[in-house]
Amino acid sequence: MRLPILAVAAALLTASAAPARAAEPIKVGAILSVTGPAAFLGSPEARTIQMLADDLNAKGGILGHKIELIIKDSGGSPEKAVSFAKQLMEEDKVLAIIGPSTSGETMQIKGLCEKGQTLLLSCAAAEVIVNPVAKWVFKTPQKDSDAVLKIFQHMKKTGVTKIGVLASNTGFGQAGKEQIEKLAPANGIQIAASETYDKAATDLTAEVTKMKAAGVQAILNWSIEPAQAIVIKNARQIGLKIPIYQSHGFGNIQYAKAAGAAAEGVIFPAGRLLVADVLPASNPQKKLLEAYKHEYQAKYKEDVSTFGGHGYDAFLLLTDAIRKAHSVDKNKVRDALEHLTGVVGTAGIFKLSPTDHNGLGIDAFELLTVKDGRFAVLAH
Amino acid sequence: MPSARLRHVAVFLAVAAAAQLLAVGAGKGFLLTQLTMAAYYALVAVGLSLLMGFAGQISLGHAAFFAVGGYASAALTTWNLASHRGSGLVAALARAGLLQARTDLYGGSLLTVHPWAAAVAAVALALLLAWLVGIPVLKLSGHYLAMATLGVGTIIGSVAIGTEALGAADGISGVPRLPLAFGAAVTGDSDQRVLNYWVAVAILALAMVLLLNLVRSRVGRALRAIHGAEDAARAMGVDTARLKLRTFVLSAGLAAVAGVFLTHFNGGIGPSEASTMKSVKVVAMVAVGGMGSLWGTLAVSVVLNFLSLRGYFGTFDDAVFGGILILVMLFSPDGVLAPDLRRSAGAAWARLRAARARRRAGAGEAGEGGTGAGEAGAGEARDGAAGAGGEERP
Amino acid sequence: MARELLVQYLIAGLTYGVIYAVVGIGFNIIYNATGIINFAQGEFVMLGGMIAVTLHGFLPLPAAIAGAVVLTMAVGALVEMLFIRWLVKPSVLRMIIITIGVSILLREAALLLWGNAVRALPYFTGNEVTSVGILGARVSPQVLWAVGVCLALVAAITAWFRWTSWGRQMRACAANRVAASLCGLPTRNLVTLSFVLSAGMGALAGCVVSPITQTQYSVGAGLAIKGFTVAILGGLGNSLAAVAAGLLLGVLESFSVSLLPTAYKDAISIAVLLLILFVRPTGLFAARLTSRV
Amino acid sequence: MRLLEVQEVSKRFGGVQAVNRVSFGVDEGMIKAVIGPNGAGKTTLFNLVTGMFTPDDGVISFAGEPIQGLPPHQVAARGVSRTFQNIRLFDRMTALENVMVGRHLRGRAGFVAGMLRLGWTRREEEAVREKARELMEFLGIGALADREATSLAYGQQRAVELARALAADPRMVLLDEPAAGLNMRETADLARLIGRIRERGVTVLLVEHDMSLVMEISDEVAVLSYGEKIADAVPAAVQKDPQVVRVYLGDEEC
Repeated sequence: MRLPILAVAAALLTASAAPARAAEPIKVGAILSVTGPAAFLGSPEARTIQMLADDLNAKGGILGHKIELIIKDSGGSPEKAVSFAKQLMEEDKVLAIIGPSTSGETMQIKGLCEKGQTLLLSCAAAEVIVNPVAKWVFKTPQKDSDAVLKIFQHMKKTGVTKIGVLASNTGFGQAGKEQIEKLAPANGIQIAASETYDKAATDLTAEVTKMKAAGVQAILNWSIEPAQAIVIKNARQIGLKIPIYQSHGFGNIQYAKAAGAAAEGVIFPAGRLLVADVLPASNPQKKLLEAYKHEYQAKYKEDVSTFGGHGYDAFLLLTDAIRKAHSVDKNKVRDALEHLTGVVGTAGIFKLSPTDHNGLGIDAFELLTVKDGRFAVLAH
Repeated sequence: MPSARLRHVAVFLAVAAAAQLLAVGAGKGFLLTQLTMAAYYALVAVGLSLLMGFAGQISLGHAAFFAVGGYASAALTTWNLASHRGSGLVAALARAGLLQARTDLYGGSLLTVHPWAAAVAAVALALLLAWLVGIPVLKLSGHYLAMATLGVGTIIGSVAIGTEALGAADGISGVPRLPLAFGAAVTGDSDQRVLNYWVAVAILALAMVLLLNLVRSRVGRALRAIHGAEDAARAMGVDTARLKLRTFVLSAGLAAVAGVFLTHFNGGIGPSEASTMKSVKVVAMVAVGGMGSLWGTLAVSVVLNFLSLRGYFGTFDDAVFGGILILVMLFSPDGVLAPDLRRSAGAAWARLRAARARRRAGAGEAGEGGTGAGEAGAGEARDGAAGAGGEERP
Repeated sequence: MARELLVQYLIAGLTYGVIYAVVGIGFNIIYNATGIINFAQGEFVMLGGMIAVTLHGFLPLPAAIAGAVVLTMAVGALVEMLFIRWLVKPSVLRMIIITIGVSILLREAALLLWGNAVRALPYFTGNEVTSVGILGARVSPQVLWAVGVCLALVAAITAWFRWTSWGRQMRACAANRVAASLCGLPTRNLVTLSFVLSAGMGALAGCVVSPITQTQYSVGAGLAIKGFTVAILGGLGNSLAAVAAGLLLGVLESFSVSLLPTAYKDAISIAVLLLILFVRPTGLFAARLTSRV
Repeated sequence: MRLLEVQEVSKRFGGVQAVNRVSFGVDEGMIKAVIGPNGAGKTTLFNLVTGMFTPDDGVISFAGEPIQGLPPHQVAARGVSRTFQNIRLFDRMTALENVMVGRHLRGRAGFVAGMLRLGWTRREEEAVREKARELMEFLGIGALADREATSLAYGQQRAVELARALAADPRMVLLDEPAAGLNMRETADLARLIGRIRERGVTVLLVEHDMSLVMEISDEVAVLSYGEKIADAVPAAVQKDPQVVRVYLGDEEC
């Protein structure tokens, strides 16, 4: 009795599935640390790509396919990133994975994506992600080394030669510190003191006192946590009046606000997202940056940050590559991605190649400063 | 009665086999990946269950021993000695077969410590550390013990995240496979997924057999005595300090073994494995599984870890653990699979069956039959792999 | 080391130290009344700061702080009534686990409520760059506020226990709960009161340090570990010893930075504390062990 | 031969001198009682002998060897076993398992052997179980073997404690108020039982308040008052000692 009904049901199912196959959604995975210690990164990234995917789907998707976004919250734990990466590749058979947010997690799954031949568009900064180049692994944030060089250029210009380095004990902090130590000698910079602090630090008076004791001409702090604001405050409070440089991790107005008056005059390299309003109209990024900024802030009622921009760029590069490849075949998309040039993103204008899976140069950075509680382009 | 114990292990293996067949049969073989990971984490919990449930000693830093095993093994197997090929020591190690030449992701040539040599060294290191730490720590009790173990965990975690040789915040990646026989290996490669699932299940089953034996032995009895009344146990000639220390070392060793295997399975390890939250989660799983119930701990640990590793709790991962922890501790402090709870569940089942039987037959005779069936039901509940306990705490 | 640097490190250490001390005393107040170590203690500090920042959106600073303290006290009372009050003779292990669970839940609730944004109250006097000179070192006036308020809190709580009737009752309850209840003291309410008090203390401390340290949903756990360490080191239940231990830990951390890589700051300070604990298992300042069981 | 020899032993807690320069001896095969008013230091003396406390001063020797300062399990290993004034049975264990713990010292199986469940450990377990059962039969509680120990009636719990104390075949057993809480019939049974324990070759040292029991079964009685020994002789002599009579009947506050 039951058998015929089942058969009919099955026939109906296959029948209804058949036309749907033509517009089968493109599955895109994302492993982001939406919560946990790196939530500063993952949370805006997740919101941004969700927003972009919704926009795209509302417009009818891409090549007739909708995007099906599967976001996994790793909480910043590498073992979860590994678990999710396998799940997304083997189970959901995604075309690409956006993320992870931190370089530690990215490095844990770099090999997996390479073996599983799945595109990985990391939102983490460390250079080891794309150097050496792995066939399937890309990243969207600017290079640490370029950020460091941009800062060193300014130091040279202002005659700073002896600096103190502070970095948090995160992948971002440590990768930056490594680049600073590597590039300093060639740029005539002497590192008189170098310290790592806990990412959850709430007071760094002792650390900046150590900088003071070392008699440095400037402090360079490399981190992505709230501690960035604390460093500046503590330094000013112990009466240190020397210039303070920050990394591109300072690219969230929250930190400048948190440091209040102490943030005035802080110098840091960043993409142009934060100063979109004041860019000249001729700037090729201006339109995209303003659009992103206004949409994000209207939708989520929070300030846009450069980290969300990394997610933006990852999504943008992926969809551009699909369009260019005119296919959803992963090999074709990968090949197209590897040869994308002139893509205007939030971090800069991407120029990817088989030897450069990041595609951003030092010109992606602008030196910014804090003036009257707002980000401003540093006057040359 | 060894047969009861072995029967439980057999049920466990049968459930594992059924899970595999169901998963693979339904075309969802990928589920085994996270089951494998969950099994290794369960090994940590089972080891802690021995310490907490039987010896009555809390450890709020147990994840650290998992991390010591994982990190030591990862560090040794990724430390490239190729540039030291000329040195006498390296050459001697190579001759002794303790080194392994391989290539990395980009084709570069590596000379690293052989995974098995590293694994043995890693577990030995964890045992040594647990022993050294355990001597002073286990002299403390109550809140002081909790603080000391928390402190030890924090120190190890902070060394993991602060040491560049251990990859600092990034942890270590690129850990090679741990070769077994006939080309098989402990690895995350999907073509060896089923095999790795069984490796994890086998290790867990072996650990369970050993621990169940131990719990029923002279030593296990003495441990339970320590839990019950330490001064009386000492008066009976039980060297409580020594037993506690050995139990601590044993449970740390199990955690380290899990760390070694999972690190090879994942191909890397990160500092989150040594975090306090991780240790707290292990304690949570032991508590929820029922203090002194090895099977309960195993079941709860596999299920919760599996769900967590699949991202089932989304951004509420920690909240779910916190909630479960409180609910269980408030309403069933002996764990959700505690014997009395199981007994009452069995009794409820029996009543239900009896009532149904009575309704169906409408005679007093059927009522009796129903009770009999109910008892069988309770027996089933006891023997089911998930709920099987009772054995270790008669 | 130059004198001003020495003073600078010392003051930095005292700043950490008073916060640890306040959290440590919070542990002690509850421990004395109940024998429970409340791992959610750090969350009270977090809640104080977060609520005050929110209230400051539409209230003047003193009112916002007062409101935050009162609301956090209410949370403390709620925690006690929901999770502690009705348990009969819970084991140490069970209470450790329950309070850890409470701590996780409070943290996650704060995440839902406020998100992961970092907040801070404005400086009570001056702003982020104001500093005053002390013996050649420069210090933010907020540090003086924090140290001052925390020390005043310690003094007030000590006086309260010694000279008020409620305080004496709580000490009686701590010394012998059964005897206290036999004498007709409302031990149950005294336990609630202990949670309210320590929540209020934590909240106030959270408010005064928030301009310096900033506050975020997740800061509680770290503070709880430090506060717990301090309470244990002083000898559980001994509040003045907790203050001494807190200051010691703070200064230890601060000076360890001057000599050693800061990456291991926590590891070093905790290792030193553990060593002390191994040598003196009942705490650094424990009075001769009496027959109190 | 003196089996236990306590010489000039003192112990102080804070401001209280719990035991002050006490000396006494117990001969092998003897039943000796220690009596005295509450707070006289009897239980402290027991705890000193069994290694629970370390004496501030003095020497305690057992079978000719000094044992003061040894941890309790080592004292137990030399053949000294005990019961507790407030019953200290292991909860969540059956009566039989409690008694089996008492035989811990006679077993060898350690962690590795226990985990591997080697053949000889199974035989050892069987022997321990047999011995425990036999002892429980001897004490008339054989039927209670599989009941949870802490759920038993008070008198039965005392009996389980006694069985546990005897399980390791000690040379001497210290009984801390064995008759406390027993009714008259049970006390009479206990008296016979202690006699039979002695017949098994076990020396008995007991602290007891029940004077009739003490006087009936003891070979010697030592009397403590405020931490000091005031008498030590055969029961008849102690009963007549004026100092003892004063301590018990005279100017007491209680």
